[in-house]
Formats: sequence, structure tokens, C-alpha cells
Amino acid sequence: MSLLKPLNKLPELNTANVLLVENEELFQKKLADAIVLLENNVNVIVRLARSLPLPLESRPRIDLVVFIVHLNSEQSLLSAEASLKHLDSSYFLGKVCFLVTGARCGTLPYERLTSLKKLAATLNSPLLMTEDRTTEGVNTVAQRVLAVLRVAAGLVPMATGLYLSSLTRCTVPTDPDWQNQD
Amino acid sequence: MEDARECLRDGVLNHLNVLEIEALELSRQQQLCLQQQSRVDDLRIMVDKLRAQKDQLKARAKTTMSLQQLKAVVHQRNEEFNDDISEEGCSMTAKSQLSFLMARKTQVKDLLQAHHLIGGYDVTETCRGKGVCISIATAFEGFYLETYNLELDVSRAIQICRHNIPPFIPLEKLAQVNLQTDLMGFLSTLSHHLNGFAGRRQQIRLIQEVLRDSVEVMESNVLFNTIVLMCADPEENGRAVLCTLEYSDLSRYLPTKVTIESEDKALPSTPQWKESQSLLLQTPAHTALKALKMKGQIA
Amino acid sequence: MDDSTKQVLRQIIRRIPLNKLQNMLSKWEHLSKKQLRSLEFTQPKWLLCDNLLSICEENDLSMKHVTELEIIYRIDHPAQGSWNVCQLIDPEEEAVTADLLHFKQLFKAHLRGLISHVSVKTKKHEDGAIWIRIAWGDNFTQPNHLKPTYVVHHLQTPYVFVSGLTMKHKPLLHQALVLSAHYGGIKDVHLSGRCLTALRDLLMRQYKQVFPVKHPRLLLERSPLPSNPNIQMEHAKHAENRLQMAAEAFGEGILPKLETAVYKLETRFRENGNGMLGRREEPFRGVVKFASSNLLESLKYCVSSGMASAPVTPLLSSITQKGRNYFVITDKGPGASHTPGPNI
Amino acid sequence: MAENQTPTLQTMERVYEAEIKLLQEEIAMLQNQQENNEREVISHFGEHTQRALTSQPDFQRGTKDTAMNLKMELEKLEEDLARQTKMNGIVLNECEVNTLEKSKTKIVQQHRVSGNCIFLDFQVEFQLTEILEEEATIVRSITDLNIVVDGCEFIDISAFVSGVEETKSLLLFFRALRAFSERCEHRNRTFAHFKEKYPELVRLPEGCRGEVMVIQNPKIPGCTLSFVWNITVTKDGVIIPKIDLLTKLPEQAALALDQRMVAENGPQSFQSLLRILGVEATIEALIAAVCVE
Amino acid sequence: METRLSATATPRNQTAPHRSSKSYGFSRRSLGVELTSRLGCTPGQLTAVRIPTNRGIPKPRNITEQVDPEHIALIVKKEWKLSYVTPLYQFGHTQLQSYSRQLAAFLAAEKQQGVAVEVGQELGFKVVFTAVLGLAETDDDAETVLIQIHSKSAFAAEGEAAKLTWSGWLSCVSGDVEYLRSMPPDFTCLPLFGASGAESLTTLVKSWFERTFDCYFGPLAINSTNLEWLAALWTGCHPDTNIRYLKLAWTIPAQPPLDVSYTVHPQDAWELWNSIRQESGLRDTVDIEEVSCFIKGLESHLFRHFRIYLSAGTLTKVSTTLGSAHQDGKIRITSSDMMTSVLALLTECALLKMPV
Repeated sequence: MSLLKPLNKLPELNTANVLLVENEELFQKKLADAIVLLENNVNVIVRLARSLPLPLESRPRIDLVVFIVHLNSEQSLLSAEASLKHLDSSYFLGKVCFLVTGARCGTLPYERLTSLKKLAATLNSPLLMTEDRTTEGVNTVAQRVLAVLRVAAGLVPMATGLYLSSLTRCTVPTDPDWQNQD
Repeated sequence: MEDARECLRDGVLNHLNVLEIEALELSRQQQLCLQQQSRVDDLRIMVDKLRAQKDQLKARAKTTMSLQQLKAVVHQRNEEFNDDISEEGCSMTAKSQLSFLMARKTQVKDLLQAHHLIGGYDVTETCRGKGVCISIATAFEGFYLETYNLELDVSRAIQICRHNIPPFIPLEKLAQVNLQTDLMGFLSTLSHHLNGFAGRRQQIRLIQEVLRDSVEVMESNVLFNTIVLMCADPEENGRAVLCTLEYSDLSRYLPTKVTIESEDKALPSTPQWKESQSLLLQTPAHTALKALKMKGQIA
Repeated sequence: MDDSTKQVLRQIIRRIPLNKLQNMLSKWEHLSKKQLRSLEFTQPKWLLCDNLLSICEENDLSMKHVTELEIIYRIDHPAQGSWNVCQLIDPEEEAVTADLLHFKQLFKAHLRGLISHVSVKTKKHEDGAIWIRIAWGDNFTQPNHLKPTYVVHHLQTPYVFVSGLTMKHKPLLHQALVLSAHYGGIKDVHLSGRCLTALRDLLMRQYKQVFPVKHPRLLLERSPLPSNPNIQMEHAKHAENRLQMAAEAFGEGILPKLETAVYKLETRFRENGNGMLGRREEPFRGVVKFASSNLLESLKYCVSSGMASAPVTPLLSSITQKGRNYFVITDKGPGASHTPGPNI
Repeated sequence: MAENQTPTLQTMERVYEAEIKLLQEEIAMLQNQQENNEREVISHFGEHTQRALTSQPDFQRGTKDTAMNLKMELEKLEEDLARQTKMNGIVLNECEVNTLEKSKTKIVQQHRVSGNCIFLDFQVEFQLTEILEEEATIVRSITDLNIVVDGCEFIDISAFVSGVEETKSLLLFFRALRAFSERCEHRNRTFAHFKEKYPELVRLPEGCRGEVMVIQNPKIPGCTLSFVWNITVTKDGVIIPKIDLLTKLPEQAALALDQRMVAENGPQSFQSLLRILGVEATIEALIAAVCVE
Repeated sequence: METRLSATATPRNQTAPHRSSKSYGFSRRSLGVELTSRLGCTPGQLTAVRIPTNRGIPKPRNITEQVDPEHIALIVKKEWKLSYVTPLYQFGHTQLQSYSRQLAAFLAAEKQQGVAVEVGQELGFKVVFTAVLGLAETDDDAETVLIQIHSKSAFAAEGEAAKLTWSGWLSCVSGDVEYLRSMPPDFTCLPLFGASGAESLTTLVKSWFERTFDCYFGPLAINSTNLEWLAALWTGCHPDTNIRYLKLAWTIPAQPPLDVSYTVHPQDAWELWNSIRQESGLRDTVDIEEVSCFIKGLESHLFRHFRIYLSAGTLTKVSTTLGSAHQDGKIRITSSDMMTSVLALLTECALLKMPV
């Protein structure tokens, strides 16, 4: 099965490709519209997928893969974890990002958020808490994704995806209590 | 400068926070006027797309050789190899081959559409050949009415697994007769039943639509196989006349029995009502009644 | 107007909401225009009820008239209590040509033959169905009009919708129905719900079903809005496929509003992983109940959104195919016992 | 803050919308032209297309896969057509479509369809109108219909055909045509079977597809049984077969049989014989009766 | 002051509008700051109290010796709406009498100002605070306090006794010892609050407590992990006390929402649970893995039949004859044998909500 590779094709001039992976296919459309609307100078192509692997078609090089996980559904987390296996390991050098929604809901089992945080930490990728119901929330996260995308697509001089990810990667709380838990 | 120093007093993080919110606000306003701009952008993109499609079609038209060119190609080859074009002799050029294929494809599509239009069963295979979906078209006097569908499981014995035939059509009874033994026979009897029903119902609709003022449908049922119509006899000072149409053969849209009743017992046996009774037996009810109205037989 | 009639009338008035009462009374046509106007519909209900009682006494209305009011109200607001469906089987020859009057007389005669004190009131609804209201007494007591049974039968179709029937009277009703409709027998369709029109639309197939046939249209559909060129759907085909399968399983457009589906599971527990209960022979007994304000819409959404895997399991698609919402699932297959329902 | 659109944006929008409408019409016209061109090619070079399917000419690299897909697609369509033809029992050889009127809510097309149903050839011309009414319901109707059927059996259904033309019941016509052809074919097969089985006894004055079969024993001249099998179609498309037996006996034989009133009650007993034994067995019985001296 | 981006409440549970509670600031034990600091979080989300991954096997035991059966009768069989309570400042079990009087006066005063009290026009309130001795498991647990409000409605005839129209309790059963000990001296920790009766009375009682003891009441939801614990806990008791059925209910976020309920035969449920316990060696403690394996087993059994991903929805309700628990924080305990272990679990949930 073909692994999605980040550097297997030549990039097109001044374009950035981002792949939004969401099992529920609900939030990704709103986010894609916001991203395309906000970005003016770089030609951003947003590809929407439900999970990996992607159907066998020719597609340009994907600069950033964004996993959208809804915490109120366990299937969302499981499907994201399953999709990760289809990514080439070199994606985890600053070309993967996790968006988490629904973290506020009171009836949330705690371990789901912590296990997702641990997953993001081990893959040293950023994890952004997202507010998917208000337009400000959507615009904010669209801006953040664009920021990470620009770096990942190498459109920001002097900044590489790896360098940015070392700053923004998700850190599991260093509190001693957590350590002896797992 | 004053408000900057005042903000700083609350701590750097807070100051950054305030700045970011202002930036967000600014970008949101910028978006607002961008939005109007984007509507025009969308239209521009749409125009580019359509132009591209037009050019592509034009190009294709150029490549597929027109009729004259093909005639020339075939004609020219005829001379070289006199008349009988032997198999290996006619190495068709790729282009003419492509246009023949495309032409044949359009013809087959037209033929399939023709089959559909003349009321053929549109048969499509489902679930990888184990199932078949058959549609039965109904029509009455030029008007296409509902199309009913049957999904059959043909892996082992033929079984109806899904259908949208209304329950007053005796589907189970018909299927027991010859679904397994003679599928075509079963389909044609079912088609006759459905078209009979559609025809009878359409007649009632037409009567209610066209003859609303002179004929009233007193009684009818779901299967439209027993209809009671009331009309008025002009001479007998508009006395009411009841015609009861019975359709015992459910696959036909003509009644098998017509009874005329009225308070005046003698009226049904008068010659002109006798004649209209036989007229109702041979012609569809709405045409018959229209004719009677024209003749002044009914008010 | 005796006391029992008054009591029944009081109960009917109490059940009809105030805003609908005026409309019902005018449809009832047993009150003159003047009397109707004299009733003041803004006063508290119990006061209104007394005035109405006195008017009815004036018009000397009998139990027959009062039951007619209830039947009118029930026809316009069928969704009270739950409706169950049974199906007449093995039609005799005359079943198709049976007409309303004939059926009505036969039904009353047969039912009175089976049980002496029973009051039967029928009314023809404009969609061709016959509504029957039965107040059951027994050999000694008068018919109890407070707990009537309602029966709705569409002639020429095998379906009978029943509400408010006790087990005691079930065999009597079934026998009367079979005899007067010229059928060989009757069986339960295992379909029940609060909304009568939903049950009828499901069984009479009066909702749009989708079949894998694509009927060519001459008029071109309006071309869909051009989507933004910068956004591409990778799984467009899968999504389309799921939508088609969901539509084929549950239908399209406005779906019959079923509320529940119940499955009694008596299948062995087969857990692939760590052999939990693997060896156990007896079935793992349990009852699964699906509930929603519009069950078919919810199930359809689950399939089209991927929360249920496609192709749709026959257990769920049997709701629309077999027209029932109660199943007993054993290892031999769903409802291996004789599967009633509209088709083979 | 949302001031209304600046005038230039509005005008640009209207300009683009007009251009889009124009482009859409042009594209539709081009597609139509393309299809008509293909139809012309077919009508002139029918047989070539068959060879095109089979031969494997050398393709440039570019058109290789398009040709492959096209061929696969065509094979699938041919398969569908074969299945439709078998199921409908009607063979369509040729059909012509031209669009007389086309708008967003109405389309009128002139169709000419020719083919055969078992051995009755037909050519049907009909005008089809499709109108889009409110809430997207489409009303499709036949607005003009004329039918030509050739084959000796046509006389039996000419009344039916004219009735159908008048009421424009296209679907009824084809349903009845199919049933009628099947009955004729059944009659034809029966007559051919007996002609071949008893060549010297059986004569078919109007050929296999005729209505009459004469059974005569050469040894008893003048005594003939003519078996008349007539098939008619009622106005509403119901097929009614009518089978009669005409007997012609020489005078002395007639007298001899008369005491047993064969001539009068012949027809009733014949009809009952038909009902009980069915057509083939009855004919066998008749032939047996004629052979015995 | 930390700005708080208001988010519309998630549809399933209407969290009360966030009152800007006093900012406790981030104490040393809170988690490292990441990007999430931008969006304000519900209090307690950052608690570092460890979530136990295994629990001792709760044995049903008769508590009628330690606890007055009359009190038990008041708590059993009713359905309680749960909330969490931050530590009470200067709350003394000795002043229950004066609290009764103060609350009664407060309720009467509120009634004067026409605060909507829809339970008829109350003439007077009779409030009783009682200490339910014996429920506390460790000496660090504060004793449970029961509050009952009797009110006489205007229509009641003269001599008629006031009816019990509202009852509630504050409790702490085997709370996290380390946390309880870290409580400053004047604070009493009764984190778990249950209320049953008119909603308006509940809000009044809450506002009185908040004003008198400077504490905060917040909605307490029972998340699916805890519902799974309860399901396993109740199923485990089947051989001793017949649970007659184990009913699990999920809600699938379809449009319109789909509720799936699965009522399992008790003996089969127990045999499944027991086979999982045997699989992992019947240790004296129950591990979270076993519990989720039990629920996953039931879910996969349903998936095999209906092919619906229950994991796309949430477990909302668990019920047996021993009791029922709903995700929105509604609990009903029908038999007193299991009361302490259920209250212990709920106390733990409430403690997780405590700001550190």
C-alpha cells in the first residue's frame, strides 16, 4: 500500500497543499472555506479526506497533513490513529498537525485527551485545541493552520518545519504524578 | 505611548494577547470587503472553467473527422484495394477508428434510450450479478405515468427482495403463478395489471379535471375497479343518473359491466341510454362521457 | 341523554385541546350555528364542558352521536396511543371486489354474533379507508365507551391498523375481520408506532424508494453550483456510494416517521479476540431498541455519514423491505420463523 | 461597516453572469453538433464500426488509454443493449432523434424508431414533449404518433393500430405488438410442425404465417377440414385468438353422417375438444379422424 | 483578569453560564502551559489528581448497622441531580440547627421578593439539616449532611402537615486522602452534592450555600468511563443480589439523534464479565482494562449484528435494579448495599473538578 510521501514530487511555484483528514467529514469543509478565504498571496489547495490511505489518483505533493479529532467520539480518535500508519515517517518532521475539538464538554472521558496528547508528543507534532462552533474559533484555527502550512511548504525564509515543530510540539505535562501513571 | 505603557504594566503576555485580538478584528473587517470581492472571483473562475471546456470541445470536434473527411478516407482506400476491403488490408488510421468508436457509442446510447421510451423494462444488474432490478413503465393515452420497480435476487431461485408495487396489486398471487417458471410471462401480466390500474385511475383524474361540472365521482376505491358516476339527464328536468362501472378484469382499463340507474325506472332502458351504456363499455370513460356531453345526452 | 353518555362526552371534551375544540364541534354538525356561537371558548375548560353538556341535552343527543364526535377527532389526530398492524392472508376470490357497504354490514353482523354487548360505529375517510370504533361489553355488561378500540382498514389491501385492543378481545376482532373481508386468515405484522400515517405510508409504499436504475431525463438537471477550485474531495466517490446505498436501504425525500425498532437477539456471542465466552453454546440473550424522533432518517444519516458501515445490514434494511419494526434474531437468520410482511 | 458593493463590482458581476450564460449555450450547441456528427457517421458507415471494434490499429501513446476506456465502455453498453433487446422482445435496428424545441423547462423531440418484433417489421415516428412543472415534477407525453407495420398479419391489427395512433398510446402499441407477435409465432410454429409431420395430409393455402390449415385425405376427395385460427387485437390491446373448424363433406358422406348430427353439433364439440385438449392435441385428433377410412 | 472566550454550550449538556469565579491562578502542580492557555478551560480540567486505573472489588455489604436506616431510606430510590461543590469555608457540623433556620429565613425572604418559586404559593418553609453519620469511610471524610425542605402550600387545609418538597445532601465518601489533608484548617470538603425536587429551590439552596460558605456549585457530569465502571460494578454483584437486567444506552449524533439501548440478560452479562475476570487472573482489584474490555465486548456483539459504530456516539445511561446513572449527572441508588462504593466513585468524580 502506497505510503503518502512528503517529498516524492516537485513542488509547484508559490502553492501549498494541505490535507485535512477528518472521520466525520463535518468540520473540515468549514475550515477549508476559511483557509482558502484567508490566504491571499499563496495559492493554497486544500484536500479533504475521511481517512488514509487515499484512493489511487495522481495528486500534487502534500506539504502538511492535519488530523481533526472530535473528542466526543472515540471512533474519531481510533480512525486518526489508524490513518497515521499510512504516512511516511518523514512527515513527522513538522509536516503533521493535530486539531482537537470538543475538549470543553464536561462529559468527556479524561484519558481520551491525555492519550491524544501523548500520541502528539511522541510524534513531536503540534496539538491545537479548536473551537469549531463559533466563526471566530474557525478563523483563529484557520490562521494557525496557515501559519504552520507556510512553514511546512517552505514559503517562510529561514524557517523549516522541523525547527517550528520543536517549538510548537505538544508537551505532555511534566508533573511527576503523570509519569508513574503509564 | 501612554496606553502602551499602561498595557505593559499588566504584563507582557497580556499585552501580546490584546494585540492579537486587535489583529484578528482587523483581519475580520478586511475579510468583509474581501467577501464581496470573492463573489466576483468565483464568477471569474467559473468563466475561465467554461471557456476551457468550450475550447476543449472545439478541439475534439476538430480531431473527430467530419463526415466528408471520413468519406474521403474510405473512398481513397477503396481505390487502392479495389472494392472488397480485406481484413488486414484496411489498417484504419487511429483517428477514424476513434471517431467510429465514439459514433457507435452514441448510437448504442440512443438505442437504449429508445428502448426506455417505448416502455421497455429497464433491466440493470445489481450486487455483482446476483441481483437484477427491473422497472415497469405505465402510461395511458400518451401520458407517461409512474414507473414501478422490482429488485430480484437471482442467485438461487428467483425471489422478489424489494419493490414499490402498491399492495392492492396482487403481486404475491401473480408471483406464485409463474415467477419461477416464466419470468417474461410474469412481467407482462404484472405490467398489464399495473397499466390497467394506471389507465383506470387516469380516466377518473381526467373526468374530475375536464368534466368537473357535469359528472361527479360518487364512489371509487383504491384499485378503481368499481366506480359510481353521477350525471344529469337534460330532458328529464335534470334528474340524476347513476352509472356504475365494474372492471372485473383488473388488467384492462375498459369496464366489463356498466349499469345505469335512475329514479325514473324507465330511463335506463331508453334507446339512447342503452347506446351510451354500450359506448361506455367500448371506450374509456372520459372520452365516452365527453362524447355524450357533446351530443347533449348528459347535462 | 343518560349518565354514561354524559360521562363519555366529558372524557372526550377533556381529551380534545381547547384550540381544536371549536373546529371539531363544527365538523360534528350536531350543534346549530347559534348554539356554537353561544359557546364561549375562552372560558376555563370545565365551565365550557358543562355548557356544552347542557346544549347536547337540549339537542337530545344519544351515545351514537357522542361516539361520532370522538371518531371525527381521532381521524384528524390519529397519533394517540400506539397502533399495531395485522395482515389478512390467503384472499378468497371476492376479496378484491369487496365494497365498503358489504364489508360494514358483514363486520357488524359477525362481531355481534361473537359477543352480544358491543357497540360498533363506522365512518368512511376520504382516502378510502374505513374507520371502525368498537366499545366492548361482554355477555352481561353494557359496552364500555371509555376504552374503545379503533380499527382502520383499507379495502382491497390486506392491512388492518388497530389501536387500543386488549388481548381478551383480539381473537374476536380477528375472526370478525377475516370473515367479513373474505380472507383465509390473519397474522400479526410486528409493526407498531404512534403515527398511523407513517405505518400506512411504509406498508402502502407511499414514500419515494430508490432503485439502482438511472432513468434518463431529457431535460437537463440544473448544473450544481461550481465548488471552489481550490478545495478537492478525495473521497467524493466513496461518499456518493454511501449516499446511494443509504437511499436504497431507507428511501428518499420525506420518510415515514417511525419512532422505534426492537430486536430480540438470541444469537451466540462470538468475540473474535480473546475467546471471551467463545465456547459457550447457549445464545447471548438481549434486546436492542433503536429510538429516534424519525428512526429511518437517523439510520439513513448513520449510513451516509459513515457511522454505520455500508452495505447496510439486512437487519436494518428489513424495516423498510419487510415493513416491520420488531424482529427475533436467531443464529438461523433474522426472524427465521415465518416472516410476515408485504412481500416474499 | 459592510458598505454595499462598489458599483464596479456589481457591473463586473453582471458581465460575468451574462458571459457564463452565453458560454453554457455555446457548449450545449457544440455537444449537440458533436452528437449529430456521430449519428451521421453511423448512418453512412454502419458496417465499418463493427470492424473498428475488432481491429487493433496502432495508437499513439496519448490516445492509447482513451481508446481502451472507450472500447470497454462500448462493450458494456453493447451488453446492456443485448439484454434489453432480449427482455423486451423487440429488436431496434435504428433510431433517429432531433430536438425541435429546447428550453430550461420544456423539450420537444421528434423520434423515428425502426426494428422488428419476431417477424413483424415496424417503423414508428413519435413526438415527445417533456415539461418541468412546479416542485420539479416532470410531465412526459407523446404529442404525435404514426406507426407503419408490415407483415401479412398486419390486417388483423390495423384497426388497433389506427386506434392507438389516434390516442397516441405508444406503450400500449408495443405491449400489444409483442403479445400479438408471440401468438402469431406460436400459430406459425404449430402449422409448420403439422405440415412437416403430415406433408401429404396438410395443406397451407396462405403459407406458414397464414390463418388457415386445410386437412384433406387424398383417398377421400372432396372431404376437407379447414382449421381457421384467427388472432385479433381489441381496441385496448387485448389479444383474442379465435379458432374455428369448417368442414366440407361430399353429399353421400354428408348424408351418412347426418343421422349422427355431426354437422350441427360439430362446432360445439370442437370447441369443447379445444378447451379440454388444447390446440395441438385437437389437430392430432382431427388428422387421426381423417386418416381412418 | 484572564479573558474567557465564551463558547456556546455543547448541545448534550447545558453547562450553567460561567460565573467569573475568583481566579485561583495556576499553582505549582498545574500542567505545563501550552497553546491551550489561549482558550479558558473549565475549572478542574487541569487537576493533577491521579485518575485510578484499578479499584478494589466492591462487596455489597449491609451498612444499616453504621447508618440510621431511616436516613438510608431518604437517599435510596430517589433520583438525584449531581453537582460538585468547592470546599466550604467555616462550615461546622455542630451548627446544623442554625443553618436550618438561616436557610428557612433566606427562602422566605426570597419568596417575598417574588422570586419565581413555582411550587404553589408557599406560606412557610421548614428546613431540616441532619448529619448522616456512618457514611464516611475514612476519618478524613467529612460526615454527610442531609437537607430537607418541607413547605405548606396556600391551598393546604389548616392542620395539614407541610409536605417534603425538596431534599438534597452534601457528601464525601473515601475522598482522595492526600487532597483532603491538604485542606486548610477552616475549610470542609464535601465535594458531592445531590438534589431532588423543584429546580428553583435547588438554585436557591445553591446560592445560599455559595453566599454563606464562599463556595461554588458546578454541574457534575458522569463521563462514559465512570458509567462503564458502574456497569461493571453492578454486573459483578449479580450472583449475590439479582440485578434482573443490565441496560446500556448510547446516543449516536445522527440527525435526528439516534438512541440505542441494549438490555442484556443478567446471567449472560455476568458470565461475560466473569470470563473477562478469569482471563486476567481474578485479582482482588478490578482494572480499567477489564471494564473497557467488557463494554467493548458488548459493543462488538452489537456491531456484528447492526454494523453501527457505537464508538461514534457516547454511552449516556447505565441501569440495573441496583441503580441507574445518567451522563447528565443523574443517579439513582435503589439498594443500600452498593451505596458506599457508588458514592465513593461519585466523590472521586467531584474531586476531579476541584480547582487545585
